[in-house]
Amino acid sequence: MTSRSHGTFHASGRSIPFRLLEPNLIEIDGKRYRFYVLHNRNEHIVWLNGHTYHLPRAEKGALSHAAAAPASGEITALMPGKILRIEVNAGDTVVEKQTVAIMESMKMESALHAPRAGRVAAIHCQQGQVVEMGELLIVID
Amino acid sequence: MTSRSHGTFHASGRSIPFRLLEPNLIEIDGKRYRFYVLHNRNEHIVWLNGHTYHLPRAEKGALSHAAAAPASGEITALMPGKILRIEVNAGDTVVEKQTVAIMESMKMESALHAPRAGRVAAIHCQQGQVVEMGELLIVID
Amino acid sequence: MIRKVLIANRGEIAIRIGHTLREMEIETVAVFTDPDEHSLHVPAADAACHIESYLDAREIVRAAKEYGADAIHPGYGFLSESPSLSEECEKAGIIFIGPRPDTIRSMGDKLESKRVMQAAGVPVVPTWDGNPPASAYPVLVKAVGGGGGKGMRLVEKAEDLAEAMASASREASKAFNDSRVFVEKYIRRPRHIEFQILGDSHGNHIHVFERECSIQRRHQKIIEETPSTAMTLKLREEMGAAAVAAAKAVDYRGAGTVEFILDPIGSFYFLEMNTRLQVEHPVTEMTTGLDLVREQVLIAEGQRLLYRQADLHPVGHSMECRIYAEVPEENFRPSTGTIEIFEAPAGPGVRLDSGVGKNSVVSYHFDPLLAKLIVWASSREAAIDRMKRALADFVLLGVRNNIEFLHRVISDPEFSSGKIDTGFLDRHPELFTVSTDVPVEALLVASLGGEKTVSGAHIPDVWTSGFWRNS
Amino acid sequence: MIRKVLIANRGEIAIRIGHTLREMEIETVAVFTDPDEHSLHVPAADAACHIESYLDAREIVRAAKEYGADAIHPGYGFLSESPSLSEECEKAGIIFIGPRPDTIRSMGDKLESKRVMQAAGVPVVPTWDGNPPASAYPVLVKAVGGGGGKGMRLVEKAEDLAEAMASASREASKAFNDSRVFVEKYIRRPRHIEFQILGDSHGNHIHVFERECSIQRRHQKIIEETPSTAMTLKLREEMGAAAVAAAKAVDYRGAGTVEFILDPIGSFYFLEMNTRLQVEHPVTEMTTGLDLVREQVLIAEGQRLLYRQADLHPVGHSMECRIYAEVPEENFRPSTGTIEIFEAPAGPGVRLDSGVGKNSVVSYHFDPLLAKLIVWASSREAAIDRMKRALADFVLLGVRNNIEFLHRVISDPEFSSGKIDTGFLDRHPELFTVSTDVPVEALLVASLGGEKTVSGAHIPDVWTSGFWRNS
Repeated sequence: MTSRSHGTFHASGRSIPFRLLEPNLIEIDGKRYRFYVLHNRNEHIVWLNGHTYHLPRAEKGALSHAAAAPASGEITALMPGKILRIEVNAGDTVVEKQTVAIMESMKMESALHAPRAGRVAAIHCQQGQVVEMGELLIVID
Repeated sequence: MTSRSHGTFHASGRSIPFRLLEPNLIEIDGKRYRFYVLHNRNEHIVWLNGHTYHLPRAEKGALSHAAAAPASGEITALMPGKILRIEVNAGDTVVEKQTVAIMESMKMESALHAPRAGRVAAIHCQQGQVVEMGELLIVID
Repeated sequence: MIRKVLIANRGEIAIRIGHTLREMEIETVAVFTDPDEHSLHVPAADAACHIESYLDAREIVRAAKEYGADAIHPGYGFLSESPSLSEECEKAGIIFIGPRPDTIRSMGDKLESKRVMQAAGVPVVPTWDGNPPASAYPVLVKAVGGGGGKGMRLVEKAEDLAEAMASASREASKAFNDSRVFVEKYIRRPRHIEFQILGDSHGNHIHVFERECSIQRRHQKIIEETPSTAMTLKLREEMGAAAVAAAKAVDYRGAGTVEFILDPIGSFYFLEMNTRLQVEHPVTEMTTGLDLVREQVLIAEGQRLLYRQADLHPVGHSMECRIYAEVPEENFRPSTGTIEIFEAPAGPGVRLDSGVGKNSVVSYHFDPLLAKLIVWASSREAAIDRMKRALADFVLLGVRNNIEFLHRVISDPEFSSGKIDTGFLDRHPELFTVSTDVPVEALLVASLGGEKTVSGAHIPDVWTSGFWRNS
Repeated sequence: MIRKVLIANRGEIAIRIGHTLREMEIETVAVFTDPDEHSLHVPAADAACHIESYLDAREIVRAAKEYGADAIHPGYGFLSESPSLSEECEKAGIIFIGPRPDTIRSMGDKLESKRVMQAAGVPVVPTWDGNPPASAYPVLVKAVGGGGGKGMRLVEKAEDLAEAMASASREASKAFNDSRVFVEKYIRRPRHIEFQILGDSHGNHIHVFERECSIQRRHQKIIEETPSTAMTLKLREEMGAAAVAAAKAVDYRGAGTVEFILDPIGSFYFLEMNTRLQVEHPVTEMTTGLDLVREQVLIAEGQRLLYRQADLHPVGHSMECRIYAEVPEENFRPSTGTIEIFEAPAGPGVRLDSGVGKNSVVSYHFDPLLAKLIVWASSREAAIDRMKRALADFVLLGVRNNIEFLHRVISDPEFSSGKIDTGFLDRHPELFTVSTDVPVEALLVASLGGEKTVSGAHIPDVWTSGFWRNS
């Protein structure tokens, strides 16, 4: 048993002893957890006893920002997919909630709405284009 | 489809075209096979559409030799396990099929017999010892 | 006798169909488009043919001819409910494992199908071509050409009808190659109950009991079970008789499903007939012991059903959870990526029909259904316990998914009580809210950095700063 | 109510017991010895305790105390049939999930158990302490202290008896800590048929139908199924009644098994009673829907059986293949090593109870049972088809095993016909002979060298020399 790795974790003033029992089994403060970890570009993904936690890396997290502040006038792709149709042109005036584009992802259509009234300042995508989640598509001034 | 790897295999005067479709899927002469390969020290192990083939490497294969020619006077371990008891001493005379030692493996006892009559020339193991398959245990002159 | 079958589908259902065909010693031919080149249904078959589209009936029949297949199994979705594949098969002398083209055509037209059922004495939901009376609201806009939540919109007010119909029409056109939509009375707090039916080509029709499919998101089922907690012996007899009457009305051949709406006072209405294998067919298999794909093949070979209604006795309780690549907490947005960790649950009474595994790439091209987790147990309570355990054991990382959400749903006391209807999820917004607190144990584990050997000294400073406590 | 259970076992059975306990929301504690430090049953539990030996009842009860377990499940093998664990549990105030110590003791003594059964009117096999009359040969030497083929020898001639008894005695001593052996009449072409029984602590006893276990190697079962092809309704009623009489004779509490020998003319004899969960219990679970581990726990909690004999109706056919780390073609020699490739079969009606996975180390310390592959289907024929498919899908490389051998056995026409008895394998030496021809496709695949990109030029000369064709 002595061959197993162990250490102490320091966070928020607490010191928590742990032992790594197996590559996917850890004992923390006397309790055992099955765990898996993925380290992606934007986040650490931790699976721990049936729960998954997404821990954004450092300060970037532009995506969560975009999702959290849709009223900013920037319309971003809420999912990866294809731009089916753009329903506005640069310079158009739009009202709040007006449909500005239609996206398709995994065989489901969804409409993108203007987060607020304003003028279409820029269109960063075109019909038929495949976009990633969080990609900036249209800006409303 | 063009990205898939392909080649020609030459054996016994035949030239056989093949395409590697996936890491574990191959098309040989127009027919598809699911396959897995292990390259061990002594042999290549090939699993092909539900059948496993053991291909000994080069000329060594001491193990298969030992198994194939038990009448040679060399008694080797037919399985990995523990020597429970040695029932002869060096210099003893033994008759054919006489029990010379008892081994245990996976909770099953099995007796090792003299392959032929003769004199115990050497004992290469001792009681309680854990032995590997094919290990030379006792030699009958 | 059928000797070789082309499976005109992908994902979990293509693999599941292959399991049965191989057990029947029938050879299988897979088809795949470019994005599916490395998908698991391809190596699972004895042969595979690259195609341009899963929706081109002629191309698929050509592939069947080329590979010497004597039959085609359409699976669900794609061409399964298009009469074109059935027709092209007839022309080419290939057996279509499904109903005759005219059955598919009349049942695929959701308006025509209701006329047929009404004539056969099966109760149907009030329906309009486009302009329901004001008193009829709320109404549902639905696609004439298909189901599965595609091309469907709930409309509360008359002024929203036009946009809903236009949007549904576009979606329907894409999904079913048929842009027609219609309007149907929306029944409040309905249950969605369907009956599995089987018919052979000798005029025998039976039902194989009900499936409760009320737990839906965006009009798409996510949890199905049998038996339904709404069912009494009398109601099952009445609805079963209606399902068989529906099957007889079109002299149904093959495996199909009659969908009903059941309202809170026990009235039921024919909704539509699905002329194919259903996604949720496994729960019926688990409780009746029938292998529905085997039944489909035997019927397609012209064999008679080997049992009568009275011979079928369902046993125990079965439940299915659909594992989707989607984020329920973010309005069910689809998710894509590569599955980097895939640890499947196992054990007694657990069945996983999966289309993916470790290293599978989930792209935006297809439906987000990754796998179906099905359990069987002697009672509903035990089935829920088993499903909870299996979901908790299921690790799927690399693509966001609904596993934890499903666990929360089946752990809900109202769900356990069995008092469910299609509005269940809307009534439980708390199921969509997850605490953003990250426990210190998760931070610790993240800090291990995937190294097998760690010590306190290896932990970077950031992990001691408490930074993550604020995220 | 039981809240935390220590599972005093390892491998597939420890994991399988854990599945049910977790579904019952009961915490689990694993135990492990040094060679099992990295075995899969350890991380599968909520907690784990290192022990010196699986055979030390006191140490195991101490571990249960230390970890706050209120019950111990013994699994099969190890201490499951030793009265010591049951006794130590009683002393320590811990619930033993199994029968009372006196039941274990009297049934564990194979001579005493026959006396008890004879007194209860159950037919038994003729038995001697050591010196059977010459006319009785052939005879079987068996261990008083246990079963499973350990300490068992077939003796054809009187002069071989002494050595056989000595060797059996040594093996028995090691396996059961009891060196006593006895001699029993050997019945020619017998079937081995056993009945699952359940008894609660309120005097209720039922049987849960038969299991056919005639396919054996070295007196150890390798394929089990239910129902038995030997069974008629009348015979099932008679043998079932005898099994229940056996259970009542000892007021049996828990899940147990009454083993019978059935001779070719339909006479049956009590052989022994196994006072524990049986390796092959899953086939009973698959056809009756009972979870036998759950039943064990409920009975141990003092609950009454929730059903009567007449409530149980088995459905369909179930078959189990034991996956052993052994080489059937080389006299079943055990094999060890590291499992480098492990691809489990899946699909409808397939259950895999496994104690190993990728990277598991199989050492010589333990029984060579790696996993159990269980299938269910509506008929025996369909179950065999399904098992063939599942075995063909099962890839386990790195440790030699019997998967292909099992496939050959169930593909044998005599096996399919159901005319089996315990001499089946001895009558079919051809099942042990494999062609040494290596097909050119295997040579080709071996030459790929694990590289993902290959071309003709990469193949070393040896592969073109035809060398391997001679091997």
